[in-house]
Amino acid sequence: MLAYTDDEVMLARSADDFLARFASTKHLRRLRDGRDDTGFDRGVWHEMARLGYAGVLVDEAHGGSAFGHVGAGLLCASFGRHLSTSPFLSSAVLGATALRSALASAQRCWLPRIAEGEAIVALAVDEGRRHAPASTALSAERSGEVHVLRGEKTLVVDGHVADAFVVLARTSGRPGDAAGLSLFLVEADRPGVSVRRQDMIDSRNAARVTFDGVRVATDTAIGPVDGAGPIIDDVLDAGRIALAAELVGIAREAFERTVTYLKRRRQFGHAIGSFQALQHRAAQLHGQIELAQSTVVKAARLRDLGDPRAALFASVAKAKAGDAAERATDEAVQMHGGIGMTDELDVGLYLKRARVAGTLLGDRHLHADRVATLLGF
Amino acid sequence: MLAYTDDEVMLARSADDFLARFASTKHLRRLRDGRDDTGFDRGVWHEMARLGYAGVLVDEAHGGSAFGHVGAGLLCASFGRHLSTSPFLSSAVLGATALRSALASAQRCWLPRIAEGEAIVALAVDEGRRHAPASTALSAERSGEVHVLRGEKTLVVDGHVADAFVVLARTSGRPGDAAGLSLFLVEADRPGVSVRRQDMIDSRNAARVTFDGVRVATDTAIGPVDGAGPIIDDVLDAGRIALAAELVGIAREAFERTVTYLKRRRQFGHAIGSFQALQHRAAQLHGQIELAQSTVVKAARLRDLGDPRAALFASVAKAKAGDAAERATDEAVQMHGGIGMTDELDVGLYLKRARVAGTLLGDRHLHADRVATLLGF
Amino acid sequence: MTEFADDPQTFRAQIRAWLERHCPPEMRSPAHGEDDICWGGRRWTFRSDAQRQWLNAAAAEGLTVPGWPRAYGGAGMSSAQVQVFDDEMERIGARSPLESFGIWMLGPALLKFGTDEQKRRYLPPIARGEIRWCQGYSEPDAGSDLVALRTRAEDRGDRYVVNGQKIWTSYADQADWIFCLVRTDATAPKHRGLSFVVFDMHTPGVTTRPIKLISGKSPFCETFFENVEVPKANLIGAENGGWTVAKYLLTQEREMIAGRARGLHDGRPLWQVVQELAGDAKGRIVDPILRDRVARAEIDALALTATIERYVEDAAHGHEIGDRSSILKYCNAELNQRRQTLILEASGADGLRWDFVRSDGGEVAPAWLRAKANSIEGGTAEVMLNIVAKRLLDLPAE
Amino acid sequence: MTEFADDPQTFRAQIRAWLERHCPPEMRSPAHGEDDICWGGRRWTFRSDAQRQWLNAAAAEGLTVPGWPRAYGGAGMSSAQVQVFDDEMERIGARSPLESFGIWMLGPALLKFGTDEQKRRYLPPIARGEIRWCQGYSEPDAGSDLVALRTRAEDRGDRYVVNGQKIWTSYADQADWIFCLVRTDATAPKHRGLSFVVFDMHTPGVTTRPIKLISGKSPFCETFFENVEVPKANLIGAENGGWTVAKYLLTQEREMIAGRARGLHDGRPLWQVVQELAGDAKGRIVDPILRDRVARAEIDALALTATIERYVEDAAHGHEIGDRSSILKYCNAELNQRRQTLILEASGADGLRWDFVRSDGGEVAPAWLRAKANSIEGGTAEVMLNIVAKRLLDLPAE
Repeated sequence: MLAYTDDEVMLARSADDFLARFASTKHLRRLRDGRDDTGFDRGVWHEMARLGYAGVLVDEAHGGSAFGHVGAGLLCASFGRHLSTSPFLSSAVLGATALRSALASAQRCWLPRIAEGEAIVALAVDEGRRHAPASTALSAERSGEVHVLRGEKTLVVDGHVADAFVVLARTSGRPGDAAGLSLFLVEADRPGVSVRRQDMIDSRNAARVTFDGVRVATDTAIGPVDGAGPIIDDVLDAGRIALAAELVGIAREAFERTVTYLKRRRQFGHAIGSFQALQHRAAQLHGQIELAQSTVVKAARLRDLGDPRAALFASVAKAKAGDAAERATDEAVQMHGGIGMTDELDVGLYLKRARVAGTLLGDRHLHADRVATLLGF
Repeated sequence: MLAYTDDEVMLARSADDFLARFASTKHLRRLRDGRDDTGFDRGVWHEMARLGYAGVLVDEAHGGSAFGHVGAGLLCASFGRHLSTSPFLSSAVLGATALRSALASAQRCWLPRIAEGEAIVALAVDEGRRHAPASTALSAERSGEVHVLRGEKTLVVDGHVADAFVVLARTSGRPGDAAGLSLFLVEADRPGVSVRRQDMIDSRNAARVTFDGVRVATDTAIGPVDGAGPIIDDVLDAGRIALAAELVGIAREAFERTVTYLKRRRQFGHAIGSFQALQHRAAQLHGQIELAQSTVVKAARLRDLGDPRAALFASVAKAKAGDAAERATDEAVQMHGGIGMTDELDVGLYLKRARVAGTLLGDRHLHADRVATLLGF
Repeated sequence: MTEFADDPQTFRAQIRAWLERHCPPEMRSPAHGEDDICWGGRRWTFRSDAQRQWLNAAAAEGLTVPGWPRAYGGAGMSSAQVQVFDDEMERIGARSPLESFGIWMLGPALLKFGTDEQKRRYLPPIARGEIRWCQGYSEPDAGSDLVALRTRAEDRGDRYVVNGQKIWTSYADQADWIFCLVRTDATAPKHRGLSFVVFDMHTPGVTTRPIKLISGKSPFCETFFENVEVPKANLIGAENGGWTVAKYLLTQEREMIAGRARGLHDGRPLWQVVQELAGDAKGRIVDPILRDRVARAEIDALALTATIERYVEDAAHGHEIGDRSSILKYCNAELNQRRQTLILEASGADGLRWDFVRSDGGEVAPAWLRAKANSIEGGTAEVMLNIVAKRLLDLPAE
Repeated sequence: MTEFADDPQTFRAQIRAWLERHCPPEMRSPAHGEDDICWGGRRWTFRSDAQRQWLNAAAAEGLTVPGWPRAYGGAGMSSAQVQVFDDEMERIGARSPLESFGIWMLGPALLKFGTDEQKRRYLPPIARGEIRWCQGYSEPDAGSDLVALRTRAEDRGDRYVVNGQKIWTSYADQADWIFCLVRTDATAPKHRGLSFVVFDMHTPGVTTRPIKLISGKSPFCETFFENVEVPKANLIGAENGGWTVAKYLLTQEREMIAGRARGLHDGRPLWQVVQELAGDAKGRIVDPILRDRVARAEIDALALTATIERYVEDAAHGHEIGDRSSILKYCNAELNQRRQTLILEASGADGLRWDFVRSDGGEVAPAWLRAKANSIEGGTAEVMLNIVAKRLLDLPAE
């Protein structure tokens, strides 16, 4: 169940080739240093859509490629290795997963456009410093046939280029209550929506989005109003598995570059990779990355199979992959020595992205807590 | 302030010589394998008393040597190195410190006998699995001129050979309240006191002591009835510093034996101490032991000077020394390899004592929590 | 013997039905201590009727060694079928009917390196639990470094005469036969002069002495050989080719220790054990720091289990586990040490008493102490890391 | 200049009074960033009048370098007196009036190895903040391994001609003079052909290029020498004896980095910073896991501080810190990295933005990234551990 099918292996290979050519660290640097407004290359994203990436979680009836979560995970691992930027996480994973619970008309309207890379639908969930969906304060008050949204979201990935937002809102109860939450689909050009891009250390897209009395029709609700809890968990877990897969890709690439450096760099008359203390640290790290990778495949497979343990493994994978990526990138800097501290080398780019991806949708501490809760202790 | 005086250095040296001859691991094994009822050698303890060890915290007016906490710490470090057994912790540290807050008549009665090694006064504080003085449930109800004690204490060090107990009892409030606690001095032969020795992994003395309606005169209270909190903290901190000092002694001895072994043992054609991975682990451990030692000296000095930061440093020292001893003894087993797992080698004795001393009067987790509380966060 | 179906679903149903009928109810709970394990052998005394019935029923079907060929006492199952069998055993919590070094180690080595005669002679008695084996590898000055072995076997025509000492021979005092590495060419460099031989522990000149560990009594012994005569027919593989057999066997051992984690712990999830010791009425572990550490250990346990699953699947697809077993061995040892330490800490002062046992009968202090050896026995943690660094990562020697 | 009393209590009172009068109120708060530090030098622009007054007042009394002899611009204090001075500075939260590589590193080396003329020429301008120095040690292929240095100085009679490249020369683009290690004998083995020279950065042939770090702009530069002419009078110590000077200086640097922790962080206790970011109304850090990790970091910080105190006292009693500075350097780097990571985590998503600053003005993400270098610069963590293993524990080389 954890081994890859031939189709999956092919998908991963072709993604690796494509990203190496069109969405590598070189391209990330170009976007960063040019202070690019979009934050990714739209042409490349369209090409990725043509290859089926954007529709990976969209069923074929809506024009998707339906590669599933294992496929999405393989793509994310490649994104991690190349530090590719695209609206994959926001739109192809989070947006698409959320929309699958929307009204049929909304699905017909948005899913094909997501799959074609024509529309970007971003998830607006966090409000404070910590990922804590139950703490949602952004309110959606019913007023006749509409709901009125008031509040602010932060760290909305691709928020400043989104065509629409899936917004987590409170329709009853108080911040802190797990119940009383709803999801609404809000087009970015609705009056009252304002967006400000945030300057993140990973040079990726994120935005602060303010909803100042935004009126949306009640039928834009995704799932039951006041009872969107299970859908929210499901959407977030899809994103967590994708991020975990990306983190393993980051960890593996940072680690492999480090091992290569250890073999090449000489000091005190020897390749530094021959020093046993470094060898043991590298060996431990290798083991941790292997373990992390297994959790990601397992989580994705369970989810594709509709197995209820998928939620547990989403947290296991997010925690373990976050940990592995943090250690791998920290060690990459340390083992590269002074040169690893320079912006000229890519190591720092991996370090920064690992930290952001590790924090998004809950860091390893939050997910350790969730694992305890889900297991029941 | 942290350097030792000449007197202190001399005390440490003479203790080392004495203990190597009369209270070493060899003697511990003899007591253990012979299932000795007393658990230490009374003759040796009298000799230690003659050398001034038993009266280390007893003022000269009561026949003590008044070496203070730095002196006590030096002795404890030696006890740790040699794994010497004696009622030092229970009687000379905990019992004596508690009695210094008793009525003058009680001090006159007990302190000289403690200092001479004639009487053993043990502290009865814990009731459950965790060290948690505030959870005390053992009750002392007032009835005219007496208090009636009902309840059970566990892990009473030297409980089965004690002539008297300093018992932590609840005189008001409920288990969990920090207030409402009192200390009573209870002679071991009072009706209703029963003692059962516990079989500890460190082969040292500990007992379960039951108080079944034990009547004690109200003037046996140490410190104010219902308000003994500050005295309790003070007594416990004296014990914590002593244990921390012992733990550093354990860590250092286990570490030095390991380093010696690393230099001697050959594998794959080299002394294993030449393998860099082991060198780095040894170097890190050495640093941690150095750090732990500094906290112990600092805590003892501050206490001798009456500095209010002594409480903070008692917890810092207990946490840090417990951690260092745990790591040092774990590594001692691992680095000795298979032979380190055999009972024949002393390494296992250090491992076990480190765990017990690390747990007594609060483990490193409890003391990390206390550090946070004392610093105010 | 039952004819098992090729079709996976029918096969699973067959196994399920067979287990339902033959596995005694008493054998459907995890083994807690030595007394619950059936090791077999000439001198074996069954702990219960159920234990005897269970062994006999399993042996009759070849299910003590389901993957071995039927000709040698096995059930001839494919690795996928063995997986199903293991799953079904686990589902009903069945104990293994027979544990033995013969099954884990000598068997695979014989299947690979033995002559047909050797296989026919040694394998079926292993499968039936009739002969109990021990292994003689380590020596006092050759632990991780087997190249330093000094036990020598002198050539006397049709037999060898063996002199020397082994250490860490588990259950040597209860075993019937031993397989061991001896030096047959004292002049050959390093591992080139080693041979792999087997012989009866009753042979004159063999003596054993149990080793006491820091955790108490142990199955380990020192084993002494004084002019022990061993027929040359008892040589497995080529003379002076013992290193090849031994290396293969060490990998088997690591896979066994790492992969199936047999014997390392009692199989209950850590969190349940800690919950009983330190949980509140609702089952929440009260101390948040302890709860967090248990959660992290569970994450790593789930990650390790998934990794084993992945590697085993890989192997079924033709990509052998090989040196990757060192990762599993290393992580498994570390994880069980964390497990036992957390259980010890959750037990607080109680855990520091020799006589304290958990509500489910599990020992605390002895298990914690015993676990310290996990990162030493069967290849130290350091050796595992060396293997990963050198063979998997291809890092250079100095 | 003030005549300081020998009697400790009078001395402390004098210092206290002097500080009260001369340390401007604006200089009595910790430095938060580069802009708050006074480095001095020909091209220095004071950030404020207070900064200028404070430097001038201190320099006039020799208090920028209180332990140096008065003849060379210091105050001639004993180490016990310097300790009192430091304590009193800390008590009022006073910033150092002048930071410089001249004070920390070149000065001690000159005091030990310089001729009297060299001391008179170079030390007073350092003490007065008139000449700013940088150091040229590392080269692209010689980081931890200084023996591999390749910058060469050819003998041309009364002068050397220097060619080569240095890296990690802090503030090379703003410094007036450089002290550096060059190879004066290309045929001598390893470190035997190295010499320690000083020269003006305005000498023709010297160019610098700033290095951008993962944390953003940095004080580090690459420095290139092309036929740079250096008079032989600028040689410190013996020709080909540079290694002795450099080794002494490296120890100084480690003690400085480790012992006084200057510049590593802003001096506020970690717990206060985290409390502001993640504490409730009563000041309790809400997340118990974060609170526990902060507590452990504080324990280690207190332990390290106590160890520095102990070693410094030892040194006052004649037992030099020596190689023990490697322990301090190692632990200090590790501790600051933990500190910055905990602050980053306490900042949550905010900490991942370049533009987020703490309420006290401290940076979060850049400080976290910058701290990654703590275990590399001034001797890597690995080199520190090697020193401890080999020199303090006397473990054998392979």
